Amino acid sequence: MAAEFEPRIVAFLCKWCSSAGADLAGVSRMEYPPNVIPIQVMCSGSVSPLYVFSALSHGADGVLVSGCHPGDCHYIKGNYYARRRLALVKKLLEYIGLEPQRFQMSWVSATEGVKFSQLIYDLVKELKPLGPQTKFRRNY
Amino acid sequence: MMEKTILKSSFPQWIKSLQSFKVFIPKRENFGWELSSNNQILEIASDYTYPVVPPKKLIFPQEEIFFEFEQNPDNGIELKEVLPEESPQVIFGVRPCDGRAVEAMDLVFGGSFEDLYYWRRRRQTTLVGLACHQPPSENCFCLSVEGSPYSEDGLDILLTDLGDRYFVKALTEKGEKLLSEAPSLFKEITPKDREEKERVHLEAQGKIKRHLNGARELPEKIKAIFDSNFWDEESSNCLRCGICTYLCPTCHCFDINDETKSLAPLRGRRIRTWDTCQFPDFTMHSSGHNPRPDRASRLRQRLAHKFLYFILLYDRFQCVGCGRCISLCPVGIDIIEVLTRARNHGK
Amino acid sequence: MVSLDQLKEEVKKALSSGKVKYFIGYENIGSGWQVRPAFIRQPEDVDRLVWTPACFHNLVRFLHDEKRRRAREKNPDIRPVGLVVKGCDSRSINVLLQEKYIERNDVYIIGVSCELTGVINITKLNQHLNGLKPQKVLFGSKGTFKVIVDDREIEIEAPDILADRCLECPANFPVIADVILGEEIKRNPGNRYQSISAYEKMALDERWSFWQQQFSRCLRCYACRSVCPMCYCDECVADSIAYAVTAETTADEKAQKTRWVERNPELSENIFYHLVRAIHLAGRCVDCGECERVCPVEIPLRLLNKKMEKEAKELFGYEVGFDPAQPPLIACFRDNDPQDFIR
Amino acid sequence: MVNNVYLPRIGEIIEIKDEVKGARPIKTFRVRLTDGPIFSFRCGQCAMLSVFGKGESMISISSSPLVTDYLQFSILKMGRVTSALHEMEPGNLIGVRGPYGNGFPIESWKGKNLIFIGGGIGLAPIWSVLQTALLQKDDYGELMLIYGARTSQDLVFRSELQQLKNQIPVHLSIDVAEPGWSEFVGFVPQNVLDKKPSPQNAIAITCGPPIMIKFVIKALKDLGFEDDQIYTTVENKMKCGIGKCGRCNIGHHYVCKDGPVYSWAQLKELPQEF
Repeated sequence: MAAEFEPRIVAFLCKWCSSAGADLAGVSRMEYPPNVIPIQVMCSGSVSPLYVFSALSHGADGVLVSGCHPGDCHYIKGNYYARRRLALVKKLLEYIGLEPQRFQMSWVSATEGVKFSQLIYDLVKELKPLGPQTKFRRNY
Repeated sequence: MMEKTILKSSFPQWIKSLQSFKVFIPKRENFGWELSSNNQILEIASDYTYPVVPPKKLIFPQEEIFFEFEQNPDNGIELKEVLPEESPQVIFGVRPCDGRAVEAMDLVFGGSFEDLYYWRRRRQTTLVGLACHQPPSENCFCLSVEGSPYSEDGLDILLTDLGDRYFVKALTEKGEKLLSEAPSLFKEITPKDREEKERVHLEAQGKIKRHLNGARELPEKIKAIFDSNFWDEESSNCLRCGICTYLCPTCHCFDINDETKSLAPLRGRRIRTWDTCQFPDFTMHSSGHNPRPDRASRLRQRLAHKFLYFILLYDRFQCVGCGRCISLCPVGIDIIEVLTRARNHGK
Repeated sequence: MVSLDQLKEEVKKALSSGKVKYFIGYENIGSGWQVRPAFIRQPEDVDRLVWTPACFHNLVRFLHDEKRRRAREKNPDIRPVGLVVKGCDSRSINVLLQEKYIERNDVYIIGVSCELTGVINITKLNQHLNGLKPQKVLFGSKGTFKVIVDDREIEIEAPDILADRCLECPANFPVIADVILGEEIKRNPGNRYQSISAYEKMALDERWSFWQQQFSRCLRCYACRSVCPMCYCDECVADSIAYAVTAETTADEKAQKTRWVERNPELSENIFYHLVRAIHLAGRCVDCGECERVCPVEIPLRLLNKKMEKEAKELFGYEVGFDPAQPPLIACFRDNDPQDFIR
Repeated sequence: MVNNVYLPRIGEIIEIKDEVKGARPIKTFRVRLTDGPIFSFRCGQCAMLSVFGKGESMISISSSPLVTDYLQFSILKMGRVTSALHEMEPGNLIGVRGPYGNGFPIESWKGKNLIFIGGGIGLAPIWSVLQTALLQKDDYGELMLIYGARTSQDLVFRSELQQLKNQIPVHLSIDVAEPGWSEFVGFVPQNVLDKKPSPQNAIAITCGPPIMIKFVIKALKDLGFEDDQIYTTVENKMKCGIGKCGRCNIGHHYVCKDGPVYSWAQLKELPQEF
């Protein structure tokens, strides 16, 4: 029997909140699936749509962008810009025919280790039935 | 050389007999005609004009993988040559201009450095031409560049539509081989067939509306006005897009790039893709210096390549008069008009 | 009705007074009815100008060339460039002003009202004429087009052959101009997002298969980018070397430049290019429809841009190109921007 | 079996020497081919070097064809490929295809005086001719080198130049005065006018930045050199190296195949697109 499909999720995590939240999940020994490839960014507002498209084109099965809750951004407004810009990216990707589950955004604070680990559980659970993402992936 | 006729009603059988070939036949798409190998189409539609993307793409594809490279465990580099598959193909509905274009391209990819990739495909390709009974486009001007609606240059077979049948002229061994796949379908020609064919050819010639007069004088003229501001004025509305060159049946310029699949261990491939003299980065040196820095010099390059340099190199035009660059230019740059004005410039 | 004589007069005035450096309008191609952008440099050349329903080109795009020329020249002539603009085109001037790409006095604008019509779609015209070849295509009276065929005049109701974008146009009258020709006639644009509604309703996989087919045709001739009044970046993800390379650019900077899109025209790279373009035009595209018109393999690019336009409006209440003072769409936010998609 | 012209041979870098450091570094590479002896070539010909994953770059061969153990390339770090080459170490593998281009017609220069005039990295292509002429000294008349760079630290082949001074007249220059510099200060064309090489039975070979070449040619003409006594090399962006990809042309000449070496008599007849 073939091994069960394990989705690979590229997660862009802001340094100040979500990355710290993921660390907290780690140091608190909370278990969550090892499907995430975390990439620390300074702010969710610094995540260019190019990053998202590039992750998908390099074969990510899902992409997550996670930042501080509104009002908590280390740079005051970065996550508000991210929210607006990535809302458009999400609409565009779905319009082209990408499954909505494949691009996600979340707010995870530095104290929300539990939320982070639960989020990853949920994402993996939602992505598994979809199988590998081949639509945007490079053939080569 | 072999001359036959085939009834249009027998045509599908001929296509079906070509089991050992990949067969391309014009298919109508929303954007125009395309050479398609979907095996559903068994005849050439009566209102077929010409394909938007010329047949060059089947011999000189927009993407060609040269080789793959891979770092092996002892840090050596393995190169794996990727050659086009050995699969014979037949292209139906090649207009005489596009056939002449393939012939012009042969000159470029031959010579002292033979291009293996091009010739692999070329040798496996049989070009079945279809004489134009009327110009496929209102901008056709093949007569002005030493072509004609029934030119045989570069083709393996030339078909002429005689209403209920085609006059079939096999021009090469490859062409004759194609007839031999279904010999029973082809009939001996009668004097009437020949007469009718001649009539169709002559009539077609008379229907061509556009002409570029004195094309052979252009090389000298282009040389004479090379440094004049003529080109600035002519290129003022050029958008620097790639339409005129990508869709030109003779334009052959390309780029070579490496694509990496993995950095450690290194794995990737080297590919060739179409490129165009109309893009600013085409000639830009790594230093940022650009010998053709503006639209004027790029328009001049395109026309000088076709009407000066190619003549110096091969004594023929690198333009076959298909008119695609005119019909498709988003801002109406018209090679006939520009060259006509060039000819009269300073007079 | 827009008076061509008046247009010529205005252009002549602007040129002879030396107010503008040169003027860009429309002229006929050869002796036919189709038109192309015309660069008018001398007052006596104004007779080349035409104004017809085939004037679909958005001339604002040529301001990029002018800006680059100025950057190149040592002592550039900085007088404004004159342009003929339609309602949609005028909105793209507003976007360039909003982004401070140009200043208001870089351009002298003669606006023309589309009144009850707009520009035609050539495919629709040809279908309508069913094989007949037009000799002239003109504006008729009150929302019709007049087509001369075989020396005979045919009156066609505008909606029958109007370009799709004109059917969904929210600005048939210039929103910024120095001189305006023609009347301001209110017109109900109907459903502004009509063209995309069918695609929005499709099932996900149906949509994918549609777009897959469209994008796999792309030849990457970049005509869509080249013709776009908003595609003025000196550096584009799609280029091998950016124009931005100068003698001062270091080797390391060049070597480290990320190559986001490979040059091969495979589906993945074509999608990447078009997605980047669509997202970069979100909140900037004025739906002049030029990208779709010039595409040699007819990829329906408007459908992408229109979708972004609709989302900008519905999610953020954002309208493009009506106010040169408003901040760009993604350079601003509201506290209550929707976030129900965020977990 | 037709040779696949696009498939490079694998070369191993056997030696790397820092010529110039700083913001515009130059390194000299010696390369052997892993699958056999190096190809034979003519002075002034080029080779297409690959860094796999980065791409290819056309580089002139600076060693003499009489040296058959290795190919030598002196490379200015300029873009993607040359930057990658500068990162390499001895033992690393690169791709090599060639030789390409026409080369200098040195057979027809036998018995003549050769004046070499170089600027910056432009010494590399003429170094091959110079080395060959030195090895076959009896075949040629007087040799002379006039060479300059922005600063003393930008001169390439510095230790070789010192040795060369024992064999032939070497006139160095730098653009701006520096403490301890005892030779000419000024641009290369000025140095040419200063040293006044005689056009009598002479060939001048010049290579360097386009602006330098332009003024060197003017200086040589002032000194009485005829157009066909002046040789130079041209460079343009190249991809295929074999006259097909269409970008390096000046007029109907493809620099990669029909160049890079031109006499001024030939070059002045071509469009000045380089």
